[in-house]
Amino acid sequence: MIHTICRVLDLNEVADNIFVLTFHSPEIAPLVQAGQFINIRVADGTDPLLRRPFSVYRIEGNAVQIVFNVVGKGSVALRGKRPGDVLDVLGPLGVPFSLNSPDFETAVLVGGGLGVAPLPLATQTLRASDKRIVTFLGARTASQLVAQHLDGVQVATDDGSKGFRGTVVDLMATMLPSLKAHHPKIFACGPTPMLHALAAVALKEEIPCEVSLEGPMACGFGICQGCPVELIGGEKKYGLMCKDGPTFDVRRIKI
Amino acid sequence: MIHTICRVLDLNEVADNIFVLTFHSPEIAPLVQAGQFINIRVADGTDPLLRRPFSVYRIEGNAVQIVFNVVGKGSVALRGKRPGDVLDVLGPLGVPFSLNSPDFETAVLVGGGLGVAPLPLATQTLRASDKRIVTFLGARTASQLVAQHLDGVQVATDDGSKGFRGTVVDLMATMLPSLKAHHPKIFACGPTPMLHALAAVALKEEIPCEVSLEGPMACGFGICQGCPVELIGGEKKYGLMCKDGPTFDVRRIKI
Amino acid sequence: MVKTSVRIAGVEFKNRVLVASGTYGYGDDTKDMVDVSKLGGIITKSLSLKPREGNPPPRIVETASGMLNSIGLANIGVRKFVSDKLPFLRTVDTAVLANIAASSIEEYCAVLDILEGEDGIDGYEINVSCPNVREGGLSFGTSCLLVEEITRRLRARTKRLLAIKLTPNVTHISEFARACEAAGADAISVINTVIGMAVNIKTRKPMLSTVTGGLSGPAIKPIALAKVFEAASAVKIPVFGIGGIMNASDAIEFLLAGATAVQVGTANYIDPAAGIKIADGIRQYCEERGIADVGDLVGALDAKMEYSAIASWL
Amino acid sequence: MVKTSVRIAGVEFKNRVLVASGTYGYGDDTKDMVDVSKLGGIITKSLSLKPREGNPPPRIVETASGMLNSIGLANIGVRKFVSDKLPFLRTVDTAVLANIAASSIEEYCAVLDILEGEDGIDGYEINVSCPNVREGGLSFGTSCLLVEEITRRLRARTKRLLAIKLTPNVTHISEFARACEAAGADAISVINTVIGMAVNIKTRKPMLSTVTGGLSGPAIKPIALAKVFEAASAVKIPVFGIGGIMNASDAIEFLLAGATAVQVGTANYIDPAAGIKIADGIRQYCEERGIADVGDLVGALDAKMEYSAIASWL
Ligand SMILES: Cc1cc2nc3c(=O)[nH]c(=O)nc-3n(C[C@H](O)[C@H](O)[C@H](O)COP(=O)(O)OP(=O)(O)OC[C@H]3O[C@@H](n4cnc5c(N)ncnc54)[C@H](O)[C@@H]3O)c2cc1C
Ligand SMILES: Cc1cc2nc3c(=O)[nH]c(=O)nc-3n(C[C@H](O)[C@H](O)[C@H](O)COP(=O)(O)OP(=O)(O)OC[C@H]3O[C@@H](n4cnc5c(N)ncnc54)[C@H](O)[C@@H]3O)c2cc1C
Ligand SMILES: Cc1cc2nc3c(=O)[nH]c(=O)nc-3n(C[C@H](O)[C@H](O)[C@H](O)COP(=O)(O)O)c2cc1C
Ligand SMILES: Cc1cc2nc3c(=O)[nH]c(=O)nc-3n(C[C@H](O)[C@H](O)[C@H](O)COP(=O)(O)O)c2cc1C
Ligand code: FES
Ligand code: FES
Repeated sequence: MIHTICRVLDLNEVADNIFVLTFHSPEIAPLVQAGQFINIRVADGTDPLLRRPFSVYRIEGNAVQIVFNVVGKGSVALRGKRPGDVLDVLGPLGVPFSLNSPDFETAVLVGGGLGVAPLPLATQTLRASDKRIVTFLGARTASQLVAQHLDGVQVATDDGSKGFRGTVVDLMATMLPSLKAHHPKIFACGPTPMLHALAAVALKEEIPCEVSLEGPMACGFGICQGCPVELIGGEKKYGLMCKDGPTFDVRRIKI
Repeated sequence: MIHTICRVLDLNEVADNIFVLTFHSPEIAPLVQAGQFINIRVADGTDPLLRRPFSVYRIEGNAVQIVFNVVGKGSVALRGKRPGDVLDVLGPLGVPFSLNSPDFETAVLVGGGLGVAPLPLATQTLRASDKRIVTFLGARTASQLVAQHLDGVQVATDDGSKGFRGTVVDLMATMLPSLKAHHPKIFACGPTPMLHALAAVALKEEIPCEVSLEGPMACGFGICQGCPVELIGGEKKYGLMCKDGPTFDVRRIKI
Repeated sequence: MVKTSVRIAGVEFKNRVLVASGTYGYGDDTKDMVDVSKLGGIITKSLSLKPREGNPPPRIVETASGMLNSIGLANIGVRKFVSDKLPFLRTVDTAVLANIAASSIEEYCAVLDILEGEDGIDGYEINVSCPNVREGGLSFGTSCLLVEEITRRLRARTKRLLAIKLTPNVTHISEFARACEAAGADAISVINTVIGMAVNIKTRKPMLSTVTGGLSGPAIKPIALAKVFEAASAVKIPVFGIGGIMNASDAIEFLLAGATAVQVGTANYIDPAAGIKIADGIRQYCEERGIADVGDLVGALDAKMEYSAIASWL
Repeated sequence: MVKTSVRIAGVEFKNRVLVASGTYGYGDDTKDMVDVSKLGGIITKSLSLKPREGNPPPRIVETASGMLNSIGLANIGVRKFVSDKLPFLRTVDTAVLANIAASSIEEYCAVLDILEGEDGIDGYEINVSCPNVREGGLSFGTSCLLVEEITRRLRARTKRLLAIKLTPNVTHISEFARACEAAGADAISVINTVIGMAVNIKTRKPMLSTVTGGLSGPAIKPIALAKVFEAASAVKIPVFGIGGIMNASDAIEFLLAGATAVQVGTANYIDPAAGIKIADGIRQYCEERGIADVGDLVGALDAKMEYSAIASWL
């Protein structure tokens, strides 16, 4: 974990109300692994008070990128950043996806809404390996899709404005039979209800699956105990989303 | 009093850490009289929470100007405004200088530091009358002087970097004898210690004198009782800076 | 069409958003700018028997998402209120509650008696956060017995709506709520300001002339919500929820926590029309969700547990 | 050279800024990033006799300039602390206070006894904001008698620094301060979190699984300052000032109000080095003003009046 003051390089809208922020950090860039996050102090002053965690979207040299949509005061403040502004960043934080574990040959990347955030970096990593990649993206509607920097993308939209009409989990389920032959492992991120449904499928089909969770955090590095995740089995009842996660094997947690 | 959402037209640094903000308000511009102030919501969100009062610096058509220096969170937020940004403004507020009262022929305008703020608008008004104007400005140092849009300016700086070395009150005092012949009345604004010294001189020399006060305000329009000014004589002990002032005849108040 | 009005002790409030005492003067300062008749009700600045000059400056200071005040209940006195302010309030088509402050039980009674003789007043809100001269200046509001006594004495003198405004600066506000209910109060107002302080590190002086003052604004909203939840769980009489309400979302939190209506204070300084906008926002929220009556939100918190004095491990 | 150190009950603190309990874990989470030996002291997360899993999610929510928490004192238990965490703390060259939480007086004693057997601990801070099983879960911290009893019982068992951490959720914190002093406490810590609540208006559910929780951060700074001023005016023993301290200016306000030292809590979440920066900022403030000893600031408030329980007209 490193605490640095970085410079904003760029901010642009990549989809409807969805922005990619790029900042320069030679300290953090080389350390980040797919699935990890950074904790940003979005504004000076005391409101918003706490940092906001964001998955790392992409790394290019010393440039780090996040993708976010504007929902509340923190993201509103981020949207106001301009090239040259300073950015107070803590990171990288959390446990990455186990992308180079030997237990799979085909990485099945699944992103619901902005759950796509960690997938491009995962793709960057996987490309350097001999694993195959298939990607399933879900969004409410076509205008909210962020589908760049991914491989083998198939799309589902709730309103059917693009690709499969329905949830990304339903879409993936239809393809599973054809995937099962190639030792798949699912790496997913998205809203809790989606991850819940996804986990059910993965467990039933006995496909290894890691999900990246989201929830309230105060510190992001393990000192406040504010981010419990209920564990299954083991003697501890709760793990910490920020320290033991945000990525978890679905067999280990209650979603 | 009008509550309007205006557009910022311009912001520029006119002296060291001192900025002039211009916004468009056809509602407020025609109503403002010299010595009145406006109450600006400098930022959304809850911190800073209260509006910040600012004397009106100048009016040009529908453009209203204030001048401010950056000291704390409110002025920091104001400095961040850009042309086109919206500005939430309440005003005009308070009692103006009595510039067209018959009790004087020569207006002696005295500004200490940013106390210069209301003087250019006062000058605009006085020019339209047959009154004479002399102006005394004080500043810590030359780089903090804001001397535009004024008539007959004489300068005092604490460090002597420009004009008279010393306080603006001392400077004015040296000129009083020559002024007394021309039925002077003093209109002053500045830090409380300066106004205190100035009032002493005015009372001793029996020259009519109005000062514009500064102090904490919550509402700015008389409903919180948060801005008492101790009155001399009369049955009421306190007046309200925002409603009975900010301009007061020095004979009526304890500074 | 969403039903926004509510009756409390026979008084009809056209909506559930009032302006809080001391944050809207006597209702007349903004008349050329705001249509105050659109408010659910107006609560006057606290009225004492004699006019009060109030505390010396500085009386206010901003804090993080809040403000401290030490006005000292500067007010024109009940008689001047009746002669100079009440005539205007009578012309305003909304509920008017006169807030009363005093330094003895007799003074509370005397002020109320004067107002009882006047029409145009729908009821009273009693500010018990006042020093009791007899007890060496200890606040009435921190003594359950005194609050109950004040309530009983005033109840006996009026049939109008009688609300007691409680201070949050006590260990268990529910005890005070029950005392008010037992003594016949029609409602309680929760909360008054929280005791706080700020220091100027350059001058080493307190930021307020009285050293400590009352904290208000968004900073105290979580505290006020907890107090409203505690009080509303303890009594059947309506609770006016107060504390840091800046927008409709804040107000709805109070309704869900058990407030029958809300009062807007500090927000008025930032926007004199805040109360009207908040009332409108609540109506919209209900419209969007097909809620027929704003009252359906009151106490509709979806929580597994009732409020309990059991302080969980903090 | 400004003197920054201070001795309290025989314990040398190299500066007057400690990290508050529950906001710095057991001191080891940030060791690869922050030189914790630069802190005036480290106070551990509250330790109970048995490990505690803590409350279900959600445990935290942000509020205006503050945050609510309901961690439920999740901690590894005193024995695991001794075996897994204390060895590291022994290697850190700064004062270490073990914070103790319990649900019975016996448990407080048992935890302390276990720690008494270990070196590397300079003293104890007792968290009395815990439910007392015997009293049906009512917080120890709201009963003056119980706080005095806990203090006396623990005082008899240790010669190490004994500080009692008081809750602000009481009417007169000065009474509790005096009770601690009378029972032999070496210091008091003021304040723990303020009870608060927040509601999600979309789901109608409380933002915390326990409905209410503890408010911390800049929002409570004015409240904490008033409580510190009240407590410090009532006793001679040192007061640790706590509540919303984000920078050196905030910390200096607490020293001027009467705190002998301060504790930094929520600020650590935003900047794990906050405490060190604040200690440095205090030193600079003194340097610029030619103040030889940071201690010269303690209680140096330039106020006409002492703290009085007399609530001025609010
Ligand atoms: C590990 C991790 C990774 C993350 N990665 C990303 C990412 O890559 N991209 C991304 O965009 N976000 C990400 N997030 C979420 C992000 O941290 C912020 O939570 C998000 O940006 C919203 O913050 P905000 O301040 O804008 O909104 P907030 O002001 O914090 O509000 C959050 C939401 O709650 C709502 N809300 C607030 N108060 C209330 C109330 N009283 N009642 C009802 N609703 C309320 C707001 O309207 C808003 O929709 C991640 C979170 C975690 C934990
Ligand atoms: C009628 C009237 C007219 C005015 N006209 C003008 C004008 O024309 N131009 C102008 O620039 N200003 C004017 N002001 C002042 C202006 O309203 C603001 O007060 C000023 O801009 C500072 O606000 P701020 O938010 O930037 O600083 P704040 O954050 O409010 O702080 C104000 C000052 O107090 C200091 N401070 C804050 N907290 C503490 C503490 N705990 N200890 C020690 N010091 C502290 C800050 O560092 C800062 O120097 C006027 C005020 C009034 C009442
Ligand atoms: C400047 C000021 C003056 C106040 N005066 C009174 C008063 O005279 N009587 C009273 O009962 N409450 C008074 N209050 C308390 C408010 O009515 C309200 O209870 C408190 O401010 C909390 O609400 P808020 O956070 O919305 O402001 C005052 C509050 C402020 C800020
Ligand atoms: C998430 C969190 C956990 C806390 N845990 C404890 C604890 O275990 N024991 C304790 O005595 N205080 C605990 N506290 C209270 C703090 O030590 C401190 O008293 C309080 O947060 C006020 O200070 P602050 O505003 O600087 O955070 C906790 C506070 C927070 C925010
Ligand atoms: S967010 Fe603090 S422990 Fe996880
Ligand atoms: S600032 Fe509110 S009355 Fe003057």
